[in-house]
Amino acid sequence: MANGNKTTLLDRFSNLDRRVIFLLIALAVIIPLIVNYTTYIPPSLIVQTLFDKVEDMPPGAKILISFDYGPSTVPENQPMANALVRHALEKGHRVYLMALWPTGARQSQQLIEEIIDVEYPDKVEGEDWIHLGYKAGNQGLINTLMSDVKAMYTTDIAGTAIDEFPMMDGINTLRDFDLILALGSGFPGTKEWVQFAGDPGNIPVGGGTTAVMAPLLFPYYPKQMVGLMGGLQGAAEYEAALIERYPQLSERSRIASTSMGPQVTAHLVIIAFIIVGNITFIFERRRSRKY
Amino acid sequence: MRNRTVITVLIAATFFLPKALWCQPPDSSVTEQVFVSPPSGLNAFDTPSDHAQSLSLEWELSPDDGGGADNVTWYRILRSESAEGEFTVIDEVPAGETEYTDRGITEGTSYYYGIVAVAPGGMSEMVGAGPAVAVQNWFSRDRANLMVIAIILVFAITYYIYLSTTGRELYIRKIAGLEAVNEAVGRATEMGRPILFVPGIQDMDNVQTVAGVAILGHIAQRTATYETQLEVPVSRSITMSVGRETVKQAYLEAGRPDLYNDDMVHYITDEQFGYVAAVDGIMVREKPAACFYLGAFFAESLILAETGNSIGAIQVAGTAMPTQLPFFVAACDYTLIGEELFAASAYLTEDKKMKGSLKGQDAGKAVAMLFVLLGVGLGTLAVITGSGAVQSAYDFILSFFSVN
Amino acid sequence: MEGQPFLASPLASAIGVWIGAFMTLMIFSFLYKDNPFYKFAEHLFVGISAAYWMTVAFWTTLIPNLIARLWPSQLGGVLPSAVGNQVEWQYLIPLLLGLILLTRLVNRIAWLSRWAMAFVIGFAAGTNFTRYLQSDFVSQIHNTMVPLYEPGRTAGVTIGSIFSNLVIVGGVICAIIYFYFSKEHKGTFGRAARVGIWVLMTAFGASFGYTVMARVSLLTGRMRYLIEWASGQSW
Amino acid sequence: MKRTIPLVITFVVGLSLIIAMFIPHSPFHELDSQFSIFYDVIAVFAFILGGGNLLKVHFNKIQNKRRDWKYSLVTVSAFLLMLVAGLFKIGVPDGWTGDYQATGGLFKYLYDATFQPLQATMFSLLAFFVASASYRAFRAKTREATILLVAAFVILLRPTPLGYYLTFWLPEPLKFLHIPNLSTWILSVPNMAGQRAIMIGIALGIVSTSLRLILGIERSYLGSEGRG
Repeated sequence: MANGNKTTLLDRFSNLDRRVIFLLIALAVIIPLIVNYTTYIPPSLIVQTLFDKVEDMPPGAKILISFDYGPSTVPENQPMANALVRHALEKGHRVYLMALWPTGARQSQQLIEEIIDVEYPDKVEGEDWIHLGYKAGNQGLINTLMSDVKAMYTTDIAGTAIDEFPMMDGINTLRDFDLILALGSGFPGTKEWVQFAGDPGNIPVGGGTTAVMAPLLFPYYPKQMVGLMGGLQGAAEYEAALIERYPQLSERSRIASTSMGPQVTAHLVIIAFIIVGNITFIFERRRSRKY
Repeated sequence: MRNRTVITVLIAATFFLPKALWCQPPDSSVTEQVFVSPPSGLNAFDTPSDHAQSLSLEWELSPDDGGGADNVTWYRILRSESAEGEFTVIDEVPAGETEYTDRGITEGTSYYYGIVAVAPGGMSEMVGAGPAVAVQNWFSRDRANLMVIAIILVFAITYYIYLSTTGRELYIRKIAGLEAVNEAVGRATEMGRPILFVPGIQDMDNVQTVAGVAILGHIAQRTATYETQLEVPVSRSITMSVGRETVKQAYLEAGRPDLYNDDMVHYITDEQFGYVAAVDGIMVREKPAACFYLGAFFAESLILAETGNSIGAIQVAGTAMPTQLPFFVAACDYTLIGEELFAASAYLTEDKKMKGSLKGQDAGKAVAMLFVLLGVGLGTLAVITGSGAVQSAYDFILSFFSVN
Repeated sequence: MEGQPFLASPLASAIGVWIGAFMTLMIFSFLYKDNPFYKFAEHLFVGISAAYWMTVAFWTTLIPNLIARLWPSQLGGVLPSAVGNQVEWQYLIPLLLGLILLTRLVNRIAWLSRWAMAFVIGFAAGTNFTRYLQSDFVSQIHNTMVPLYEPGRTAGVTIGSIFSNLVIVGGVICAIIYFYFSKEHKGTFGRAARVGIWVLMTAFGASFGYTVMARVSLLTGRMRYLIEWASGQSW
Repeated sequence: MKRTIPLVITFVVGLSLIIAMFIPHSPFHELDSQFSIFYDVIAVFAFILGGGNLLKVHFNKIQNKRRDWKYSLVTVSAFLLMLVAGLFKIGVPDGWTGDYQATGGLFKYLYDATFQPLQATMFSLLAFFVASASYRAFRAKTREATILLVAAFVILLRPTPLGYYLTFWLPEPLKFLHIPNLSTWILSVPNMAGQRAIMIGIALGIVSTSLRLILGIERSYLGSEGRG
């Protein structure tokens, strides 16, 4: 009797109607979207060390953030930039925004308008943050900045002479920055910052790249990079670390986390099905051996 | 095949141009004298191996770049169409560079160039060169290595094709997916259900489609012999034309031209997902006993294979799209992986020359493995021993396989 | 020309959202089973998309790349920028080949269409030969020729990086051996080929798993569209 | 005659494209791009063939009242509507000289309302199919299947909290087995090796097939000599 019941259950699983799978996948995506579920993704070591690096520097540290990407990778790169800038400003660091890509300057401008102006109106341009803008030259630009920042950036993006900004005092070469954060999606990007600034100048370099690029950069960690966010997931992990330390940000800083919600549930459903499939398979094999 | 040499004239004379021409940094005081030595030995010449698209510049670093006063920040490059004419700034390159390629030129025009070293607060005198003229070259020297590799491969393949015609029997291993082709046709015949063949969603300008259609010819011979229904929906009309020729020929060779009709191979739409929507519809309504997916596939691969699976068809897939192979391997009964797709028509036709070309491909693989091992060995040895000779051997072999 | 055209008005766009939402639901209904709604959407999609690509080809290829090169002066009403162009007579060749392709419609001379096909096949062979030789054969060999041991360049545990390099080189060699056709896979050679299959299977499993994220993103996008429609946000 | 001329055309076109790669001088330099345009033009004529075939198949269905013939009416009318909207630039604000895809035109409207959602939805079906394929295919039936399963499983765990909590407790010397680290390693080492070998093999297959086509050894696409 008991045996009979077990067999029917096994049969049900080995001939599982795939529409059951479809239904569960649909629910796994729809429900998180409707309830606006954000998941807590524990930061991986490589993201946590990046967070710790920003967190452990004394307030007032000079952080250069380079925007080396364009519109097509905004869904991945922009959440990283948002999280990093929020973190730096919360902590009281000074933020210098620049770009190796012409399209990158537009993204940093967007960040200023959407994040800094709205959430940190008391932060002063020129004292707490500055937008240096884009300059041509790719890795050659990095090279030049290694010897003279003000030779290349004679003004900020709006054309104001660079010496009028108090936060530029004492910035002569890239070595004067405490940390370089490079957000990239290709060439030139994070890798060039490691090769042309981090390695020769012994300057801490961290940042984030798209998921596609990330595997190429992992080998640089931990010797040549202080940490790295890979793709949307990396951004979500950084947001998680950020919210844990600064709970007041939990309402605002969760772009990456909300996009990750359906991802996590859908992945878990698929994983569950793989496990069920294998258990079914093991029982099936046992049964076929019996007879 | 020698390059037409370009007359390159070095002008030793230095041009003294008004400083205003070089847009002074706004706040630097003009009175302050900064001494920077100019770079030397500027050479302007036609870029070799190109289609008159650019001119090249070379120079030696200013003594103050990396030495001396060490105050050079960048070099400013200027150009003019006459020796005395007005030089305009075309670009700036960071200190330490000794080369520049000017792509903003017109074929046949003579250009004169100048270069100055720039330091904070001042700049050097200008050094000039020219005239240089861009011409079309007859041989791409930077692709000479590719040519050698191409010749090796072409030679290997044609050599084995030749060898196969001399009567030597060549061994070809079994390819699991291909053994299944005949089995699948047989099963469809038994069940009295049709066979579906999808030659990918690309046009005949993709060699994968050509390979897929060649296999279609073989399958069509079988369906003609067994009188099994064959359905070939396509998403490109040239593929449709070629597919029809191929299937018609197969039915003719099988002695059943009466069974052939043009509508076996029919066009649906060029749109990837529109095509998939329609093929999915065909699958669930006509329930083919066997589905073949042989050609170039993109994201639609898994949609097709999962629908085919749901109707219980035997599925044989083959593609050289590395991104889609995982899905076919997971969802189909047999998958021809990459190169196996191209081997298939040789294998199926039992044609000696075709088999010879497979043997030639294997020779190519041997070359690939040999050079990988050689490169890795030399590279490792160079690091361990630190020997200059080994290092240069390693560099040579690397440059032989570089494609820039 | 007074006001904006109807098809650009908010009402038209709201209607568009509703049509789009119904289309989305009709396609999703296929997951349950084949049904008249799916059949309708499928047949509509085929008709619309075939005409779409035909129109795109007409306006982006036929007019600018053929007519504008052979009879530029005739195009004043459609493509004024082409009017002054030089006539490029070599474009009679594709015109001829294109017309030849249409001989398929006439049974008696249908064989002529093979000339056009032969051109296409020759084009395929020539371009594919060089492209694959360059970017797949030569550069992949180049990328694999790395020293097993690189002090200073690779980070982390050195033994780990040597091991990884060995796996890459060994994996590439074994997987190439798997593709060997003219030698029986037995003995040492066969064992290497077997390792080669394992490497390929690892690659397939990993790519499969890695792609899931992108596919779920697509579904998330569709579901967002439906939720915004159902809640009235998008119209 | 019926096969010789095509074989000669294929030979000449294929060979000259290969040679052109090494000659940056005119006329070889432009050969690749010129032939590409030639090919595109031929493909436009092919559309006439394709569209004609589509109409023929569906008209046949309608005429003979075959199964689902009513749906063929949908295809035919959608096809004609879209074609007329596009070729005659119906509703395009700037008339004949305007962009055929301009906002306000019927073509663009139909694209946005039908084509775009249909396409995106078909594409998104993949999310369901990756799930059903995983359930069926990732079973430890053979050694090969087990490897496939394990690699996919590790990578699938990566973006979930599960991937972290399963292995975060591992001691330092075993940290490389931590799921985020292990998945990165699988992607960048064995995965890369496999992909490279596949690419090298494919390249050889294509080089060899191209050569067979150019030399006329592979000629099934040409159909018959027709003996008359």
